[in-house]
Formats: sequence, C-alpha cells, structure tokens
Amino acid sequence: MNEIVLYSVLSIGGLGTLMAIVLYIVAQRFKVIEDPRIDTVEERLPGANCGGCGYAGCRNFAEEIVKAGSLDGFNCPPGGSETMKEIADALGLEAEEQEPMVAVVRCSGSLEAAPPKTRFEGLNTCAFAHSLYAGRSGCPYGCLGEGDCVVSCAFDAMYMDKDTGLPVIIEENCVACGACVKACPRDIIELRKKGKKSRRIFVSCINKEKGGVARKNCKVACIGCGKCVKECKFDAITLEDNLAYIDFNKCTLCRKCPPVCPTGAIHEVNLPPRKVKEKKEEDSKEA
Amino acid sequence: MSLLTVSGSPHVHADESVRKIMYGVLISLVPAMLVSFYFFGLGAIIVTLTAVVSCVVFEFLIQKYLIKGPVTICDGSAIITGVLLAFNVPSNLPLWIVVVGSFVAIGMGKMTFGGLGKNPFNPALVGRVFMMISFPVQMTTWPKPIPLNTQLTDVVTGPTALAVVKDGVGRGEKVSELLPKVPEYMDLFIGNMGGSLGEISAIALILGGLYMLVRKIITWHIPVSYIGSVFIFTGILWWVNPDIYVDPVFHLITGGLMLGAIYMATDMVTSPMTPKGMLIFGIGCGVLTVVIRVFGAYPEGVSFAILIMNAFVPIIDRAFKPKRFGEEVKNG
Amino acid sequence: MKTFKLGGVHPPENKFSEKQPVEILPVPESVSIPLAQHLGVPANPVVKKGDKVKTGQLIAKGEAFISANIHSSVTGTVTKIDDVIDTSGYRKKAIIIKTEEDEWDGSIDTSDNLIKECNLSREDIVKKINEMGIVGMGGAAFPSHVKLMVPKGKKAEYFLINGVECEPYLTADHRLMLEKGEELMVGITIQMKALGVDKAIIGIENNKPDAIEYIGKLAQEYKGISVEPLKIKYPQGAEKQLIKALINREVPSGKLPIEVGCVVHNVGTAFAVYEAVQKNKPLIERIITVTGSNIEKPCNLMVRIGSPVAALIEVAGGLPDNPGKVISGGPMMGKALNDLDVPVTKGTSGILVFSKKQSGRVPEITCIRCGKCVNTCPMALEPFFLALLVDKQRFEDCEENMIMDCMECGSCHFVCPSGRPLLDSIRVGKSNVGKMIRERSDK
Amino acid sequence: MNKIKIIKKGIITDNPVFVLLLGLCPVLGVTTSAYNGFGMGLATLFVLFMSNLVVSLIKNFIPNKVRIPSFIVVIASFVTIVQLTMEAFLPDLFDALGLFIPLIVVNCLVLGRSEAFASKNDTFSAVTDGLAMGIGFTLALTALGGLREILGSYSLFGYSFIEGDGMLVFVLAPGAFIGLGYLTAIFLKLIGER
Amino acid sequence: MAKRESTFANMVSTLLIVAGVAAFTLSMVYNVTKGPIERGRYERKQAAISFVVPEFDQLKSKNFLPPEGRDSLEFNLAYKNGELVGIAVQTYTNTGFSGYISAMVGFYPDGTIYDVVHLEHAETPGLGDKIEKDKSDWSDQFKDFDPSEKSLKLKQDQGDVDGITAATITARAYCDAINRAYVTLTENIDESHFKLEE
Repeated sequence: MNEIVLYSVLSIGGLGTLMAIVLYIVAQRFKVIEDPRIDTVEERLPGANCGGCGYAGCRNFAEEIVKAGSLDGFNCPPGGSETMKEIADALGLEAEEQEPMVAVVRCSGSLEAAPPKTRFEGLNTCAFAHSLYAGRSGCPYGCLGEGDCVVSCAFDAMYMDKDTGLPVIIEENCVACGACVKACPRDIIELRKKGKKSRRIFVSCINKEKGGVARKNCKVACIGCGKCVKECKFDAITLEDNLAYIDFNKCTLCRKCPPVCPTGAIHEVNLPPRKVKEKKEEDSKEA
Repeated sequence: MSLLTVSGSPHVHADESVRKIMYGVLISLVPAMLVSFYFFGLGAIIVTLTAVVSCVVFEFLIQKYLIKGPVTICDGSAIITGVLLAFNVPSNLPLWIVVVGSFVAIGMGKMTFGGLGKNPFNPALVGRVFMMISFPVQMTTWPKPIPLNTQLTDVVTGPTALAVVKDGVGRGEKVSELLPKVPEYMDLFIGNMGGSLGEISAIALILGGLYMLVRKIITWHIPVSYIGSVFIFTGILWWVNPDIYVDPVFHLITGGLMLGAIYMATDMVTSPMTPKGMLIFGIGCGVLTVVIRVFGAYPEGVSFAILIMNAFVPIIDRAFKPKRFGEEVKNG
Repeated sequence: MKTFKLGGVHPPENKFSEKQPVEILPVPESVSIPLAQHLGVPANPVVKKGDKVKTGQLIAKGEAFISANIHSSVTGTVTKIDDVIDTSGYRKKAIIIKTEEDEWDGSIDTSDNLIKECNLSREDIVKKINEMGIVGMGGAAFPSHVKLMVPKGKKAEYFLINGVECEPYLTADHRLMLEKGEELMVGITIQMKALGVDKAIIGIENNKPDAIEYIGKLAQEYKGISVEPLKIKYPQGAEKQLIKALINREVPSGKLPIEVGCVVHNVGTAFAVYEAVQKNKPLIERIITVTGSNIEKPCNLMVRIGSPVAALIEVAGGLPDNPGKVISGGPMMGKALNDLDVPVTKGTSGILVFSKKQSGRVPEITCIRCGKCVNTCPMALEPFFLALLVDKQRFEDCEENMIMDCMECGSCHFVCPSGRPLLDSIRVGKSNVGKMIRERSDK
Repeated sequence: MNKIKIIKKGIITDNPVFVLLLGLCPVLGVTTSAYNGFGMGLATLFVLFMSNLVVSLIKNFIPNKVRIPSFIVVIASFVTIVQLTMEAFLPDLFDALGLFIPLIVVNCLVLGRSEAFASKNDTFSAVTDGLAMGIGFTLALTALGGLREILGSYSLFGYSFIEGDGMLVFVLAPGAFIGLGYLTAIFLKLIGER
Repeated sequence: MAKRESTFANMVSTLLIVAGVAAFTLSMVYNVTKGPIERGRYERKQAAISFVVPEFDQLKSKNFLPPEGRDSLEFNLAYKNGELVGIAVQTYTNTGFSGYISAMVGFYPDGTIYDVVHLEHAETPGLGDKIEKDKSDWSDQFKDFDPSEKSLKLKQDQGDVDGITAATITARAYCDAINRAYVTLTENIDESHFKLEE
C-alpha cells in the first residue's frame, strides 16, 4: 500500500464525517413537524383525486380527517365503507357505517317514448342546450341527451345509449362520486342507496308539470296521479308539484307501487321478474 | 311536418371556409411558381410536383391508417405545405430528399401535433430545416438560373448572393468589392439569381401577397413589421459600417426574406392572433433574421427566425391582448 | 361617414320587405300575453279568470323598480292565467284572453291626428311612460322609464335614437321611420324634455337612403334633432357601438350609457312614447317584419301583442313546404323557435323563416387560429380563447378575460371559417360566470 | 416480489428510458451509434447492479438521514471503478463515452432504483431489479443508438450498408430528441400504455 | 436487523465507514489501473508521432511558444542515427466549429509537411469529422505540402487547400492549427534548438 490509499481514505472519510455532522445539525434545526397520520390516511385512499368526497383531492381529504379527529361526515365514495373502515382502524376511530350509493338516471324520455319535435344544432353539451331550449321533446325537465354526465364520469361508468338517447349507468363501475349529478344541468341524476343485491325502486321522472302537459311530451312521465302514494304502506312515497318521489330510506322494496303506475314511470332494478301477469300497460285507468 | 331546427344565434354564416382560404393562398402562389418554372425549368416543376404529391399522400396515409380519423386532404393545407416546401429547396435537389422532407414536414411538423390547426411550427419550415441540417451539401448547391431550361442534369451551380457576401466579409473583403460578384439588384428583384425555387423573385411574391391582402387571407401586420424591421436593422448596421454590412435593399430582395415574410410567417396556425401580437411577432422575426444572417454561422436566417418565433406565439398571444372596448375611457 | 372602429361584420342584407308598407294583422281569436315580456321582474296580474277586458286595459302591474305594466291587446274574456311556452320552449306565466269584438278603452285617443304640443312636466312624462308599459323595442325589452330616470350625480347630454336596424332581413324600423316620421319626431322631443337634453341624434345606416332623406327633412323643423348617416356595419345597432359611432365615446366595461352622458332609444320606442304620452295608448301593438327568402310575401305587420307567431306567418303566405328554422328576431341575434304557437311579445322585431338548406350550420372543424374572431369582435374580446376556457371549465379565467362584456352579437361565429360554435360556448361561460358573480355578491 | 415480474417491469412495463424517462442525459448524449449506446448501457448496467447489491446489503445499517449521501458515495465509487477500468482496457470506447461516464453518478436512474427499490427490498430482488433495469436501459440505448446510426450514417454497429452521408440531423442533438420522442411513442403504443 | 436510528453517532460513524471503504476500494482500483492507463496514453501519442514523421530511433521533446504567445506547442524531435529526420508538433486551434481541435503535424527538417493526424476534436459527425484520417482522405492532401511555397489557406480564401463541403469552418480551423505549428517551427528553426544533445 502507498500514500494514495492513505490520502484518499483520509480525505474522503474526513469529508464524509464532516458532512454527517453538517447533516445532523441541519436536521435538528429544520425539523418539519407534519402529522404522520396524514400519510397513513392518504396511503389507504384510492388516489383517484376524483373529488367525490367534496375535498380537493385525496391528500386534502386526509388532512381534513386528521384535523377533524373523527370520521363523522367524511366519506370516500370510490373507496366505500371498506376504505373508511381501514382508515378508522389505522387512526383508532369509529367509522360511520356508510351504505353504498349508486347514481340513478331519473328520466325515461327515450327517443321513442318522448319523440323529438325539434332538431338541435350547435355546441353539443347539455349546459348549452339547457340554456337554449326546453329539449328535443319539449319536456323542460327531461334529459337533453348531449352526454355531459358521460363526459364528467371519471370511472367509465356511463355511456350514451344510441337507441334511446339516454345515458346508462354501469353499476359495477359506479362509485357514487357524484360528478354526474353536478354535471347534469337539470338535476336528473340522483345518488340513491344501492340497496340489497343492488335492488332498487324509484320514480324515473322529475317532471313537475301538470299531468296532461307532461303526458303530451312524454309517454312515460310521472303525471302526479298519486296512485302510488295511496298504495304505499310505508309512507315512502311523497307527492309534490305533480311529482311522486320515493324515499329510499323508507322503501322496503315491497313492489306494490310499480304495477299501479299508469305511465310506468316507477322503475324496478335488479328485482326478479314478477310471477303475476302484468296487465298494467294496457290498463288506461287514467289518461 | 318536418322537424324545426333549434340552434343558438347567429343563424347565418359568412361565405368563408378553411378550404376557401387555403385555395386562396394557392392562387396567390401562382406568380412565384411561374417565375421559378421560367428560370429553373423542368427541374423546378418536377420538384414542386413531387413535394405536393408526397405531402398529400403522407397526410392521407397518416390520417387514414395511423390516426384512423377523418381524412381532410381536400382542405388544401397539405398542398400548400408541399408547394411551400418545394419553394424552399434548390430545384436540383434529389427527389428522394424531397420525399423525405415532405414526410418530415407532414409527419413530424404537422400530424405529430394532431394535424391542421394544432401544429406549433410551420410544417414546411420544419421540413426545410430538417433537410437543411441533414443534407447540407445538397441543400446548399444552388443551380444558376437558365431561362426555360429543360435539361435536368449538368446545371451550373453557384452560391447565393447572400452566401457570396457573407463568405467574402468573413475573409475580410469589403462589401463594395463583393457586390460586383452578385447579380444586379434588378435581376435580384425579378428573380434572375441562384437560390431556392420560390424565393428568387421578390416581385412575384409581393404580387401574391397583395392578392392575399385583398382577399383578407392575411393582414398587413406581419409582412410589414417583418420586412420593416429587417430594413431598419440592416440599415443601422449599414450606416455604422458599410464596408462589412450590406445595404438594406440587398437584404430585402435576397435569401427568401420575401417568401418568409409573406407566406411563412403569416401562416395562420403558427402566428399570433391579435394585431398587436402580430407586430411583435414580425419584429421578432426580423431582428432574429438579421442577427442570424449577419452574426450567425448560416448566410440565411429566415427559416430559423420564423421557427424560433413560432415557439413564442403562445406567450405572445397571452401577453398582448387586444385593448378591450371600454377598457380605458378616453372621451372626446 | 361615421361608424364604430373595432371589428364588425357585413352579413348579406336581404331586406326583402323594405318596400312593403305596414299592414295590419287581423285580431286573432285568442291571445296569450306573457307576464314577463321585459327585462326584470315579471308583472303581477290584476285580472282573474272570467274577467272581461277592453283593448288597452291594464291587466298586469309591474310593481318592482325594473318591471313594466302589461295591457290587454284585445277585447274579450280572460279564459285562464296559465303557463304557456315561450320562445325557448320553457313555460312561463301568461294571461290568455279569448277575443270578442274589438272595443278600445275609452281613455285612448284612436284618431290619426298629430298632436305636437306636450305640456306635461318631466316627472309626469316618465310616469306616463311607466304607466303605459313602454319597453325598449330593439330586442332586449328594457323598461323605458328606467332609462329616462337619470340617476343622481349623472347628467345626460345626448339623446341618441337608434334607427340603424343593422340586422339583416328586418325592415320594421325602416318602415316605421318612413310612415310615422312626424310622430317619431314628436316622441323624440318629448323624451328630450324628459331627459332635459337639447341634443338628439338619429343614427341611420346608409342602406336606408329614403329614410335618411325623409327624417333629415323633418328634423330641420325640430330644434336640436339631427340625423347622422352611418356606414353599414353589423352590430351598429348595439347600444355601445352606436354611441361610439355617433359621438365617439366608449362606455366603460360593465357600465350603462349614462356614464358617458347618453341615453339610447330605438325608433320604435320613441314612437311608442309618442303614442303613450300624446294619445294615452299603452304598448299593445308593434310593427313586426315577417320575412325569409322563400316566404311568398315578405311583409311588415302591425301586430297585437300576444298573437301567435303562426298567424303572422299565415298572412305572409304561410310556411313554405320545407321549413328548416323559424327565428324570432333577426338572423344574427334572434332565437330559433321550437313551436309556432309562441306569442309575439313587446320585444319581437321580426319573424324569419329559413328553408332546410339555410338552417343547417357549417360543419365544425378544428380551429386554424386564423384570428378572424378576434379581429371582428366589436368588444375586442378573444372568442376562440374564451371558448377554449369554457371547454376547460376555467370560468375564473373567463371572467378575467371579460367574458361578461360579450353582447352575443354572433360576429365571431359568423366569420369563423372552421364553423366553430364560439358563441354557444361563450353563452355557457357567461351563464356560469354570472352564477359565480351572483354567488359572490350573496356572500 | 415475483422475480419474473421484476424482470418484466425493468425491461418492458417500467422501462427506465421509454416509460420512466429516467437518466436522459446519457440517453441523449451518447447514442450517436448503436455501439456507443450499447457500451454506455453496459456501464450503467454494471453500476446499477453493483450499487443495488451493496445498497440492499447495507440498507439496515444506514440511518435514514444519511442514506442519500451514503448511496451516492457507493454509486460514485462504482462509477469511478468503471471509468478507470474502461480507460485502462477499452480506450476506444472510453474516447467516445468519456465525458458521460462520470455523469452516471448523477444518473437519476441509478440513485432512483437504490432509493426506491434496493433500500426497501431484499438483496436478491434488488439485484434482479438492477439487472433488469440495466438490461432495459441498455436495450433502449442500443435501440436509439441504432436508429440514429441507421438514419444518420447509414450503418449499424459500424457496418455501413449504403454509401453516403446519411441524415445528419440524427447524428446531431436534435436527432436524439426526435428519435427518443418517436421511439417512446412507438414503445408505449406497443405495450398498450396509451 | 432493525433499521438504525438517525442519531449523531450513528450518522457520523456510518458515513465515515461508507466513505472509508469506498475510498479504500477506489484507491486499490486506481493502483491496479494506473499502469495500463498511462501506458495506453503514451502508446497513443507515440503512434501519432510515428505516424507523422519518418522512421526514427530516438525522440526528444521540447516546448516552444508560438509567435502570438498563448499556449506553447510540444515539439517532438525525431532522430535517426543522431540525425534530425522529422519534427512532430502537437498543435491546436480554438476556431473549430465546436471550438478546440488538436492535431499532430509532422515536418521534415526542411519545413515540408510529412503528414498530419488529428488528436482531439468535437466537430460535427458526418461533416467536420472528415478531418479524421479514417473518415475521409481529405487530410492526405497535406502530405508533402510545402508551406513555404504554398499557402496554408483554403482555396476559397485564396490559399491552396481544398475545403470540406459544408464544413468550411472546420477545414479553415484545421489549416489554422497546422499553420500555427508551421509558424512556430520557422520561428525556432535555429539549428541549435534541434541538436541532439546529451
């Protein structure tokens, strides 16, 4: 061995030692105090930054949870209750039991049921169409069919059905983030409880016009006749402004209301087919 | 009764379309094309045809098979790119190089960015600069003009007027000694000189420019500010030392300045949209052109100047907004 | 010759009906008179179902500051007060009256005599105009009495009258100037008195030489009134552009014309003021141009407010075989109708019928950054940029780029060689920015 | 982690050049020919392999706050070893790459893998990762170098197949950017990323 | 083994050990490669010298300043049987397209060029690199070039050297480098400088 080895070991080793000392001092001086729990929470979030929780991204959501110290009022729609439970476990908190939700399109005014009276031309967004005119069928509450909701969906859970001209929600992909609810200028889309085995009953119409007027534009509109209200034993259905609404918290899926609806505006989803013969469609008890 | 159409106002539209604009530009290119056919003969015609055909074919192939979108070769923009590309090369350029240049212009300069309207750089210039860097020998061998030449081979070659002067000055000769070696100014003006296909005749290019002005395809802002700033800048240099700097008129009528100022810099897609921005853009091009010509390594600076300024267009558009109506009250 | 400086376009004029004298449309079987025909708060009905009303009788009262009274345009029975479809297809409250034999309210002077003198005080004139429900008849239907009440601290120097009619096809104002010139002059003097100004300028575009000549001759007899011929350019009829053209003042962004000492009224409004003040006649009818290149008989009609659009088209020769689009208003700023039962309102200046071929839009292709929209925008905005920002939902940036200054003249879409629906996007942006501003001021 | 998955990640799905876009300085600088690219790739491969090995071995010994200085020292040592060895035994390659060899020290690929992978995984995984990433890097450099050589001088690994000068732009710096851009696009298209 | 805490002692000791081990390893490698590296450099220089001068059996190097000052040039004087047979001058120029170019220029004792070979350059590949012997035979024209009769300038600069197409600047710079060697040589041609002295 010679002096080269000695010199290099000395110089580099000395430099390393010096640096370590400097590093230590700097580290002591500028300690950043950030709650490590924020990272803990963020790690467990899906990281889609979809904004479904109402905060600016997952990091912000995590910060707010840690700041609040409890999970009340916090929910991550894409992650669902599983994620919230994980966060709760990690933070040692109680998670609110969140029932899974799903987006529901409350309009059945397909091209057939509500035939178009006009041809729309121009910027192909619902926002513009809504500001311009009442809609292709003349129903001022119905779907405009330009697909703003589909564009807004970050989870590939929606598409426009070419034949009906209405958006369709793919339940498996829907995380109930609510982006489409915000995107729809007519508030047609609603977040409803997913229900057991994804079974749901809801009024697929939001038209508040009088029965006759609504009917003129659309065959399947809710005409506000109130038959379903009378039929419901659980006070789940309310009638306001010529429009029936089923409260998903009270509905027991007894399936009494759909058959009595004269226009077929009440939809059943994922329920087994009825054994009893349905004759409601021919029954024109009320025009 | 048939369905009524509902749409937002306005319900009428001007008799104006992208296609009309593009074919207007093509028409305005005809005089310069005829001049180059006259001076460079058959070679010029073949180079132009090759460039146009290959540009259109490449655009078609890329749109149809690579992007798999609608084919829009009929809007004429690929034809313009082809013609302008041909205008920027010597008439004796090997045809395979022309084809490569067309591919670069369309594929790299235009389609990579998404096609018409989205390219930040002028496609023809991208193709030109690519060829310039890749094939410097072929791209700087300029044929001497022979009126109505039908021969394809054995053309006499020589340097452009700008190159003669730049080389000479570089060796320490005086401008006054060099000027006799280049064609007369009148010849330069008409186009009787060596150079790229379309850049030779200032008069034909100005004619085409006037036509575009009348048709309102371009506005006066870019050409005037470009040519004006070159004139003023070179004028100052000339005034400082006429021995090493050529007079401004010489700069105006040589080396593709007219072609650049009238056709290349005014390309709608790659130039600013507001009049104020256009003036800044033109002045920037002018100053850069002179800087590259006089102080740079290349005798010719128009292509690089315009490409560099193209990159600044988004910033110019942001920085120079039009003065809004009623923004600042000056009653009188 | 004067005009405004920035931007502007020259759409083909197509004034087919400029030589047609005004005809009177027969009173329809029933009229539906909307309660919100004007800008501002809708009027409140003062009649009930079953009430008998006379022509010119007050049926709804505008109680808010920016609102206007509404009078019955026919004699008959109120059948119901219900929602009817308006121009956009949405339903709005309206009074529906079944017509009987026409009988005018007793207080109205129905003779043709020209009454020049007006002895009312300034306040009384404004009150009268308010009572008679006069609104701006150029299109926006802004209640006229509000304009005539000069706010404290401001002073009006000029009264400008808009006889420009820059919209293609429309000729209603043109005919009015030719046929009711004298009344118009009296109307102007009354309003000059109400405003306390001694200078009035009537701006008329150069494509109406007969009107310029006739009104010019009449104006010589009236002190302070002058006529200014203007170069043809759309949208010269817009308030701010007209002020710029006539007296070269720029109304500051977001401010009203009174800021630069002017009040602008349409010729139609000036005429309505004459009738209201001198004849005691409320605004119950107006001149409407019914036109279109394949309409059999383009004409100018005197129409009772509330008549259905279909009745107007019937008089003009009926709908052509293949109608593509029916527009209420002019081709540049009018609204396309989706139903022909829509009633005529105080702000309707024309009914325009397009064939199928005319009604289609130019196919939309990508923007080639030609800059034509920027150069034609009369407000010097950047429509392409605003449309881009709206697509990206960046509404704060829209506001910063003064999207609210857009007056929706449509010049940008008109010139766009790529046929891009710039104005459509900007409208979406405007409504979003408007919402944002309202939310901010609520806080 | 599954070793095959690590290898696949290093070479294809997380290719350091085309997907992660790491270590672009040598990528753009030395790839004027396939040979240069290959040589640089091998040099980086060696450094990557060795530093991953050493870092994963000493990872528990290093306190958190001095881990980056320690890693850098390790990496710098191996780079210097490569440099000295190459100069001694492969002088021609050293002539072409000389300027870029020391820059391997700050090649974010090497430090990045040490920091992100080797310091968190067991030695065998780390070594596999170093090897896979190195191979991915070498392949990418060779491909880019090959492309530039073919277009720029009509030859491959020095064997000329057409007489002439080639498209000079590909030998120059702009060609590196253009070539890298298009290769990246094609690569991502092929592995179905975009 | 658990991760060590970031305490002062740990940090310092770790860095010290890591740096020490690295330094030790490196110096060992350096020791091993030192020999080959130096031998390689020497051999390459020898090769360049023997390329540009006739056969020799003894070499002596001496530095001379060029007339305009700046860096001195290394003169490698080649002798055969005690007789001066050639002078290999290591010369340079800074006017290349990419700046610095160095070359070895060999002269006969009478000042005629024997041959030229480049040592270092960063010129544009495909254009300026034609000054390299194995890229192009352009530099062969300097063989037996007599700078006292012909001018070491490009033809377009009224000299006698053919230019390189599209790389005029490189060619001009190369001529400048050779010229610098020649000028320095003539300046110091004084016999006494070149004597083989013991």
